[in-house]
Parts: sequence; C-alpha cells; structure tokens
Amino acid sequence: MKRNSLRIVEAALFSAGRPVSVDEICDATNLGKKEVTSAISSLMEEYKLRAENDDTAIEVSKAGEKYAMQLRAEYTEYGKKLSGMEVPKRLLKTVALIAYYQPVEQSEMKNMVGSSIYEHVRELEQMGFIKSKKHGRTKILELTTYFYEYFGFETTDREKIKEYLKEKIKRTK
Amino acid sequence: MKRNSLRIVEAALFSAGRPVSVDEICDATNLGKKEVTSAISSLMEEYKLRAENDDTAIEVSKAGEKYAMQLRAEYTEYGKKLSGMEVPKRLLKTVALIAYYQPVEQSEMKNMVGSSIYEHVRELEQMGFIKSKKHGRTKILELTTYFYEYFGFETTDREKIKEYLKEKIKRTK
Amino acid sequence: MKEEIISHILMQKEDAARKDKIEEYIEMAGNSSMYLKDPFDRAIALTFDLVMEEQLDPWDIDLVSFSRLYLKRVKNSGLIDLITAGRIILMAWKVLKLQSDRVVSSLEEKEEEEDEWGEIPDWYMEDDGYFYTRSVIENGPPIEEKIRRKGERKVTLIELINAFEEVRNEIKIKEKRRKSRLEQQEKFMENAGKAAGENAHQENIEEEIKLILGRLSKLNGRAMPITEICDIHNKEELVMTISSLLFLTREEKIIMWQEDFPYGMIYIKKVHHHEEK
Repeated sequence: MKRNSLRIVEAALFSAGRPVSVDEICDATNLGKKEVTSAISSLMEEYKLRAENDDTAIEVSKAGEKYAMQLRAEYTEYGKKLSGMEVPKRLLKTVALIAYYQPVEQSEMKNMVGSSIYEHVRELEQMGFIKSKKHGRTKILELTTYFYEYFGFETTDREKIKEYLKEKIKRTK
Repeated sequence: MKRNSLRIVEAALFSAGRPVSVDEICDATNLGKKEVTSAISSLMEEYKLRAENDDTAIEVSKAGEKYAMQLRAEYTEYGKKLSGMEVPKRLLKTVALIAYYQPVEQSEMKNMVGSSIYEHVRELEQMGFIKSKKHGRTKILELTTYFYEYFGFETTDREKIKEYLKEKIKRTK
Repeated sequence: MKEEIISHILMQKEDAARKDKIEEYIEMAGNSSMYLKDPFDRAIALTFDLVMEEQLDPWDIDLVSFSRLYLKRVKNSGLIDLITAGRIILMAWKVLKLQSDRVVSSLEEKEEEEDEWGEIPDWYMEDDGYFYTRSVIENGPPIEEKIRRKGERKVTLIELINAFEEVRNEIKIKEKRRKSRLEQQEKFMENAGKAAGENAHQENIEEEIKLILGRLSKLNGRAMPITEICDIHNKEELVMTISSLLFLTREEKIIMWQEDFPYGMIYIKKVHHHEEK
C-alpha cells in the first residue's frame, strides 16, 4: 500500500511539470497529507539512490515550500532544446507587437491581430507581461516591469526593447 | 559511455513532454542516430523492468513513429488534475469513431454523431487529430500522424488500431 | 372581479408564497392597463402585461382558460369592441410566443448538454461497427489522453524577436491580401455598373415578358421547372427570366415556388382564370 502511494505521488509530480505543494498533491490524488509527505521523502530517497549509480537523469527535490520532479543538474543542457516555451507562440507574437508599439490602444492592436486580441490581452495580463488602463471606449496597453525583468532588461532601459525590435526590421528589409 | 547516453536520451525525453523523433533527439543531444536508437531501446527495457516491480509510474514508449515518456496507464488518473487534460469527452468519442471507421465520409459520421459533427470536425482539425479532404459534397475524414503520437499508439496501421479499439471495448463491457 | 378573472386565467398551482407574489405584482402594475375602460378587459390585459414585463412566468398563464372565458363574454354581451379585442388577442399571442420560446430554448439547452448523438443507422447492425459505435456513444471512448510532463522553460529574447519578425510578416501579407481584395471588389463594382448601364438600354421589359408568356403558353396548367424555359447557366438570361416571372407573379398570372430553399428548383405554374380570358 505504501509502495502504491509512492507511485501515485510520482505520477502527480511528473504530470505537474512544475513545483507543487503538498496540498495540491493531496487534492489531485485524494491521498492524505501524511501519506503524501512520507511518499515524497521516500521518492526523494529513491531517486537519490538511483542518481548515485547514474541510473536516472531525473530527481525529486524541494523548491521553497513545494516539490518538483526535474532534471539533475548534470543533464539540464540536454533538455533545453526540446522543452516547450512557457509563453505560447501566439501570445509571444502579440506581446512582441505591443513591445514595439507601446503605449498602444487595444483597438489599434485589434486591427493588426484580429479579434483574438481580447483573449490575448487577458492572458498576457494574467501572465503579468502587460498592463492596461481604460481610455474612453478602448484600453491603452503597455509592458510591465516584469516583462523587462523576464527578458533581462534593466527596468530603466524601456526604450531598449524597441530598439532591438527596430534593428530586426531594418536587417530583414 | 553507453550508460551515459542512456541518461542523456532520458533527459531529452523528460524535457520534451511530447513524442519526439530520433532525429529530434539527435539534434538536441548531439548524439548519433545509432546511439540514440540503442539508448531508446535500453530505456524502454529499463522502465519496463521497473514497472514489473511497480518501481515506477512512468514508461518510455513508442508513440506513432516517435517516442515519448509518459505515465503508465494505471496511473493516468492521478495525473489528470495536475496536467490538465485537453480533449473534451465529446470530442474523444467522435475521434474514437473516426479512428474506427477511417477513412470515413463526414456525412456518414453525421448519421452517428448528429449535426454537431461539423463543430467536432472543425475542433478536431484545429487540434491536429484529423485531416479532411473534399469529396463531392462531403468530406473524407482520417486521422493524422499526430493523433497516433498524442494518444500513444505504438502503431499507425489502421487495421491494427481497429483491432485494438475493438478489444478495448470488449474489455469495458 | 379583477382578482377573480386573473386567478381564473392563471394556472392553478398550490403555492401560497407564489400567489402572494403575483398579487403583489398586480398591485404594482395596477395602472398600466388603464386605457381599457371595461374592467374585464383591463383585468386580462393587466395579467398579460405582467408577463410582458417579465413579472410573471408566461407558463403561469392558462391560455385555454383565457380563450374560453373570452368567448363566453363575447357570446353573453353580444357586443365587442374590436380594437380592444384585437389588442387582447395580440397580447395573448405574445404570451403564447413567450411560452413557445421558453420550450424551444430549454430544448436547445438540453441538446447542448447531451450533445445530441444521432440514432445509429440500421446498416451498422450488420457488422462489429455497430457494437463499437454503440459502446463509444453509450459507455464512452476507448481512448485516453496520455499524460506527459508539461514542463516549460522561459522564453529567450531571441525567441521574442523572432516572433516579432514572424508576426510583422504575417501582418504585411494580410494587408496585401486585403488591398488586393478591395481592388478586385472595386473593379467588379465598376464592371457591374457598366453592365447595368448597357443593359438598361437593351432592356425592353414588355418584350421580355411577352417572350416568357409565349414560352409559358405551352404549360396547359402544368407546373414546370424554370430550367425548361430558360438556360439557367446563362446568368443574363436567368436574371431577365426571373424578373419577368416576378412581374407575372405580382400580376397573378402565374404562381412560382421553390422546393428546398435556398438551392432547390424553382417551379412555375400558370394561373387558370387568366387563360380563360
């Protein structure tokens, strides 16, 4: 029975693909808190033992108050190329346009992107990349500090991103 | 050295989170085709052995013409909540019917599914599971390679799939 | 009297709280039907008003009781104010429509929930497919999504810039297409305008109608498809024929109908009394 809850928690950690809390695991698996906590310890031990013999490229580790299944540091470089981007392409395109035109009216963006702009704006706001303020019947969109941090800009370099993008256009002309 | 390439391929499969081809793995890991192929076989064997002792919730398996790391069927239910399933049941039903009858006319599917078939076909095409070609006043529907990959079928042979589906139904009776 | 009539045309449901509520509504809406002098008419109109104002459920109205009551009154008094009667009947019709709308929309909702799976045609009976299809529809699909790790990584600046380039190109192409579509439309309108101008000179409606009448004379009261009197692939001839036929329909010289709107065949039949003249 113990063995089994070990595998169930393993399944949960594998599926999540991100750090998850004990509560989240309980909720997803219908196991009790105690059972989950003990399963996590055993799993961490199991993967550690395997790692000692180089019998796995994976580890279970603590990340803050959460737990994650992830690649062992030695193997991360082989995973980079194949793992997916956390911002879907369609949103990346839209946020790139906003970065270039900002501050920009949502209605103007709609002319470029089409009516999916509303959905994109909602998602991008949720991700924390853009913020909007009401302006008459439309909204003005612009980038957040988080956006600059995410792409490694100093927040003081607001214009830099635009320059990067402009450069790109020049080169492709 | 052989042991190491096993772990590198494992890292690649783990990170991809989707079925990947041998070529993709070669590209991501800088390993040769032969090395990758042999590593995949060994990995599949390794995980299979572990599964026999219930020492893992994970499997490495063929998906269409590609390979994927995924949850063993026994543990799928514990991963559902955290991974977020993407295909609504009504679409699963329709695509299961198409899998059985393919290539099949849309008009024939309409007899089974009702007029929501048009909506279903549009959504399934968008998801990449089916493709259609015009045929007079109707369309001929069939599965895409992506379908086999996504649902983890080890073969793309239509007859074999049909047999598999038939068997599965018998077992659920 | 008012309350009596109202309670008569309301469905008899045993729900005290609901009745109180209705009385409250009636009090609230007390004056809205004051344009009717007769207390009987006013009571009925008032009730219907409440339905229109969404204060009363249309299904609370018993239209059968209403029509019986109304007929009885007409019989007894012998005199009816047609304008008021018309108004009340219109209101009753509106209530009926609200009732039917409700039924239709609840049916639609149900269909959406159940996603209306069709009947399995008989010919599936003969093979394994029938059992498979039935099992999928009734017990659910025999396939399941595989669960894979959805680990994601951060997006790099290079990827952002590439996405920008991609979307810029897409927008350019879209813009080009839009422009060429507009140009084509303009050209088309211009040509159409010219063609209409030329036709206006050639048009001699009377001549055309005579021509069509001549063709129709072969009908002898029999219906014929439009394909027999004109070449439907010749657009100009088709337009000319249809406009003449529409004219003749308005003059009640022929009747014209279409089977299976909007693409079905159009049929024409000559009207008899005109032939006799």
